[in-house]
Amino acid sequence: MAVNLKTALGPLELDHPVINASGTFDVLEADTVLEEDLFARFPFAAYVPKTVTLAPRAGNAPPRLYETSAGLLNSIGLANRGIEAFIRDDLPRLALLPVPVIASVAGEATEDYGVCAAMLDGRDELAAIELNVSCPNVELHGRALGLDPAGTHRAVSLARESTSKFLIVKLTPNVTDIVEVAAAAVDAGADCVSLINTVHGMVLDPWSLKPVLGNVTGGLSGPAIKPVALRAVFLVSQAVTAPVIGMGGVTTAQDALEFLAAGASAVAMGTASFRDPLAVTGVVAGLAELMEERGIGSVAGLSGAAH
Amino acid sequence: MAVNLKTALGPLELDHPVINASGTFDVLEADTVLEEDLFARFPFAAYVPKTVTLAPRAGNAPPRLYETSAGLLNSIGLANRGIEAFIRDDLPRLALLPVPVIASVAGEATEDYGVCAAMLDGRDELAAIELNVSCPNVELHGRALGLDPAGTHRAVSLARESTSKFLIVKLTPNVTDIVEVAAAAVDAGADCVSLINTVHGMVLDPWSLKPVLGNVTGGLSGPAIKPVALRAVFLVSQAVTAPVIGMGGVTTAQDALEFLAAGASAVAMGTASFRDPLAVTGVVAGLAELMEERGIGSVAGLSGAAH
Amino acid sequence: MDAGLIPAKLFECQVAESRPVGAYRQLALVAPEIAYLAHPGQFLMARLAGPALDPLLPRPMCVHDIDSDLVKLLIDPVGKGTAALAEAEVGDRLSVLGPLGRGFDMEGEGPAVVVGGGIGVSPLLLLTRALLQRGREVRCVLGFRNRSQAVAAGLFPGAAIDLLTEDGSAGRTGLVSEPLPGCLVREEGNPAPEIFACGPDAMLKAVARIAADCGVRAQVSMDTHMACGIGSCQGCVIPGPEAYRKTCIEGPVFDTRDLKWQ
Amino acid sequence: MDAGLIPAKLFECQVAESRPVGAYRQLALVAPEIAYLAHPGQFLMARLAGPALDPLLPRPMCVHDIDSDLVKLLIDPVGKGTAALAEAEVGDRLSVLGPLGRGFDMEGEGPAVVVGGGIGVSPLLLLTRALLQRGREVRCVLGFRNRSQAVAAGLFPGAAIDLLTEDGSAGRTGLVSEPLPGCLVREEGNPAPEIFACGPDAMLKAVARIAADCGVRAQVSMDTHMACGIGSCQGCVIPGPEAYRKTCIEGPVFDTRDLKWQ
Ligand SMILES: Cc1cc2nc3c(=O)[nH]c(=O)nc-3n(C[C@H](O)[C@H](O)[C@H](O)COP(=O)(O)OP(=O)(O)OC[C@H]3O[C@@H](n4cnc5c(N)ncnc54)[C@H](O)[C@@H]3O)c2cc1C
Ligand SMILES: Cc1cc2nc3c(=O)[nH]c(=O)nc-3n(C[C@H](O)[C@H](O)[C@H](O)COP(=O)(O)OP(=O)(O)OC[C@H]3O[C@@H](n4cnc5c(N)ncnc54)[C@H](O)[C@@H]3O)c2cc1C
Ligand SMILES: Cc1cc2nc3c(=O)[nH]c(=O)nc-3n(C[C@H](O)[C@H](O)[C@H](O)COP(=O)(O)O)c2cc1C
Ligand SMILES: Cc1cc2nc3c(=O)[nH]c(=O)nc-3n(C[C@H](O)[C@H](O)[C@H](O)COP(=O)(O)O)c2cc1C
Ligand code: FES
Ligand code: FES
Repeated sequence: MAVNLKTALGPLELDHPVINASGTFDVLEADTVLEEDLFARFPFAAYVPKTVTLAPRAGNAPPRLYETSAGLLNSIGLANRGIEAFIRDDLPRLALLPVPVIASVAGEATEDYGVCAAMLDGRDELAAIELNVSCPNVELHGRALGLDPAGTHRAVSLARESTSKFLIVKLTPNVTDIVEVAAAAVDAGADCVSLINTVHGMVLDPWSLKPVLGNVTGGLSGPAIKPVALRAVFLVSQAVTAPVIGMGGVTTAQDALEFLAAGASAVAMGTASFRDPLAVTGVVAGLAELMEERGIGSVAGLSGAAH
Repeated sequence: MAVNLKTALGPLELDHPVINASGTFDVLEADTVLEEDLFARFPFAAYVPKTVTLAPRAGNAPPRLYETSAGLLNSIGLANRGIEAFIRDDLPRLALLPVPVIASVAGEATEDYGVCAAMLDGRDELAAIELNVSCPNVELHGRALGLDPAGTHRAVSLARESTSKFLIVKLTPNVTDIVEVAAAAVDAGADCVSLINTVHGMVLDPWSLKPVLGNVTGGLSGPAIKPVALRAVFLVSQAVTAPVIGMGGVTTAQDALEFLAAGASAVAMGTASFRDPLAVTGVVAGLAELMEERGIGSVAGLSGAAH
Repeated sequence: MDAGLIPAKLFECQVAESRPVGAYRQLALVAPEIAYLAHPGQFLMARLAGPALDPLLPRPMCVHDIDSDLVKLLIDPVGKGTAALAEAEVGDRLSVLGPLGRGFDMEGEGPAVVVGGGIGVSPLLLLTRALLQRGREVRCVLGFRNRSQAVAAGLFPGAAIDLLTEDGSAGRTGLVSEPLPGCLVREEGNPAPEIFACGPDAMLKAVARIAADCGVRAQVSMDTHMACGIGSCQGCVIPGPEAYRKTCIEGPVFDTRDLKWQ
Repeated sequence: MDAGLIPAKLFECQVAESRPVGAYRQLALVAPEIAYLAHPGQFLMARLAGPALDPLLPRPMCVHDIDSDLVKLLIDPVGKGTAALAEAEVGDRLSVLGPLGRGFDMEGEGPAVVVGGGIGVSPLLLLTRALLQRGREVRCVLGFRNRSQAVAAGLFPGAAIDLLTEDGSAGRTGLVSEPLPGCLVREEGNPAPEIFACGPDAMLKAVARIAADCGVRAQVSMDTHMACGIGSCQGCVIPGPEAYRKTCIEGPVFDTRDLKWQ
């Protein structure tokens, strides 16, 4: 049986269902450092750069990383050079990638979502815009908009009014009811939801017993959170009509298979790329094998099989 | 330096800071199965039986367990023989334990918290009552009361009116703001908060790709959730004046040390007892060594060291 | 049943031998106390000793065989826990809690029909030896997916063996449920035959039905996911006629009449 | 600096040797490409090959030494990642990404003062060899906590060595910052001495201050937690005079003037 790995997120056609998670693969750096010619053969089916904000952000004070049991805690703090530098310096280079590019934006103020979306709307280099609603919001004293349905609705509405691009909203799992937030995003005009962002956590230095991270708390990712992510994808994909991008701990082909079965139309790999920057290649090949073994001919035939 | 492991939760004096987490150690069964004489030498500093409800509950359909990366997903569903059988059959035997006994109760209806607390109030065998507010609530169509501050406040108020026993409220992490829920519990009269209960999650069968658990979703425990628990303990212990019992992934003496440093006055071990039913013994001994190495003479001197 | 009254203990024991048995792996552990105490059908909770947290929990493993001080396990590496155990090397240490659970009741008199499916043959080897030692007539009906699993049938000594595989690559083609009724014919004046079975759920369900149809007693060893093995977690339950039953302390061996079969 | 322009690759390589060096462990990996390409001060991201998820991520490890096809690591087992690497046995396979980062600039002319603290001596062995090969005068000032760590000083060949321990159990008692200023006196008509250092943060801070005070150049190799090693995660940053700098691709070796020292 020939397995067809092609999948679609609305108008975005992807050669296979595995993309990268924002903030975990910097193609411009990786192409310099790694031997592979990533612009000739890009292993992910779409490219999502690190989240950008209106103004540049230095990010949180180091240390920013700590490994936990089967997980990684980080507090990068959305370090980025700002949307103007992104448009000016990065976009022209990213346009050379052989896959769709999905910009990720976040707002420190609610209206930033509208402003950023407007700035990206005319850019042909971009196939879609992902809204990261987990940015500390200044009006909310650092609380993220994405932590409640109303805040999410506001941010998404502003972006929706400012762009006709395919609009993805990336959900945080740190809420009582992620389905409610997903519904608000779709209600406000999101074309697609991606989930999950990292789970709130903290680590102490084993010796000094003080918080390790400069920012005290951080976000947990990796295999440790896979069950949390899988549940969220399973519930959200049944509750909203928009396609879902599933992520959170995807490390093996079996993981990708399960996220698709849980209801995702595509999956993203984050932390696993730190284990091996080209792990995606093995995941895509392995996914085809697992689908073949199970007699599943297409991603559409797999997506939601667990429901 | 002699290390003093004694700690107190209000009027409850504990020989050391490690107790068991509800639902993870059944002393009546374990005493029959294991060679150890648990009634002569009980390794935990207090004993918390499995949560009981007003009416008996059969619990969820099997399968009820699945191991994840450094975690365990369960959906036992508060299987128990009901509070009457607990009072009649179990309490007289538990009274023979050489440590304080803390009953754990949950309500399927809000008023059950008051009714159960009243039933236990006069029982001298009990040193304290723990309210598990993560029980599926019938009035809320299966949603747990503990998922919002108001529901928690109602349940705790009813229990508080019905008992003068030391009242512990066990918090769920599946909320947007656990500090807010903790504050509501204390405001309603809780003497102590314990946290965290399990984190919502799901697993699929690797082959059939259907949910493994009979109940579809379940609760994640073990080392995977330790960073989530540590953050919650760190934040809650700084926000409320009531003492905190910390739990979630405590497996080693180092873990216990960290939860105490994060602000707990005692810690509970759950999943780790499944790895080894007497792991607690090593944790207590190891904790004394780690405190000695760091020149920390008492639990009071350690508690909150991370703040 | 006469097993399950022996107190369980936590041991660290060393792997003395490791050898492939077709698709399975047989480990021999130096564990004199368990070798001395364990009853056929009882199990251990076993994991690699040490602080590694993935796999996190021990896995239930039947006592497969006993050879003086050695306790043998037979392992089918189906997932990460069993794979980790199967990869243990000679000299490695296992953390083992046991013996646990209620084993097979061997007090009956009739001819024993021992039915195994796949890795379910694991506890049946020790059982068969014990039944033969008691002078009981034993007939084994052993089914496997394929030839590579069926190698395990070669472990069974001195008993009459019906070997079946699903793909026909060894023995007869088919499932154990097919020849089973034919083995249950009661001979005039003799006590009724009795079934002892372990294998996949679907097989045990068929065994329960056949036993009921033929009016013979059947004891089956049930496989469920377990966290604690000692009655603490309530994770291992299976439906009984009235209430759920804990496989770890009320089983793993049950009389089929004490369970509910949909 | 002349390093960091060589493309990095992912390799699986076998452990050819493992031996204790006092408190540390030295592993030799069969990795011809890295042996051929790596520059002193560059590093690898290394973990045990295979699917185990705890430890989850590779750990940054300096190229400690090169011996024809063998690349050597020197490991201080301070946590679970380094412990897992230190326990690798001959024949085990490591997954290794490298060579990574910018190494030491060895183009200077003056006498080299090589300053190491604890496991920070790891990259300094290859560096010392390379400096000697270039005909530069090398003096090593190596500090350790105790005698057992100080065994690593014995690895350094052919250079003058000042050995110090904090507890006085080997060499002189004290910290490397004490003798350092005395090594920086510029001889008439000769180029100024230059510092090459690797060690704990507090030591590097002292080195930066002393270098500034004495007006000599110092290159330091910085230790931060890393997730990716290739510039993707932004997790490894340290403060520069204006902005954060990524240790993995802008370092790990920095000129002390390019960093901010509080
Ligand atoms: C009392 C008792 C005694 C036991 N004795 C033995 C014994 O002696 N020997 C032995 O090997 N096992 C024995 N088992 C079973 C063994 O404990 C389980 O196989 C083990 O717990 C599974 O853990 P794991 O981590 O390997 O698999 P997990 O990773 O937990 O799960 C793997 C799961 O995936 C599914 N699966 C995996 N591969 C396949 C496949 N190819 N096709 C379909 N589904 C698949 C199965 O549902 C399996 O449970 C016993 C169980 C019990 C309860
Ligand atoms: C470029 C670079 C090159 C490196 N080269 C080497 C090398 O060649 N050899 C080498 O051994 N290491 C090297 N390191 C350091 C090594 O990568 C870290 O030690 C390692 O990542 C820690 O991971 P872990 O899992 O062992 O410890 P973790 O479990 O992640 O953390 C342990 C942490 O606990 C603290 N800690 C542990 N033990 C103690 C203690 N006794 N006292 C005080 N604090 C303690 C430390 O903060 C340590 O980071 C290098 C680092 C970098 C950035
Ligand atoms: C180091 C790091 C940086 C991240 N940066 C971003 C980011 O800039 N924007 C974003 O939307 N998500 C960011 N994430 C979250 C990931 O995109 C992803 O949602 C999360 O890590 C879960 O997936 P994983 O378990 O595969 O890593 C980051 C995660 C990590 C670990
Ligand atoms: C199998 C199982 C059963 C549990 N049953 C209960 C229960 O009855 N009542 C309760 O309050 N918590 C229950 N819990 C939650 C634990 O008490 C504890 O809060 C949680 O498991 C986190 O701790 P751990 O990571 O140490 O296991 C249960 C957890 C497990 C794994
Ligand atoms: S395995 Fe825990 S009760 Fe049976
Ligand atoms: S380690 Fe990831 S950017 Fe440096």
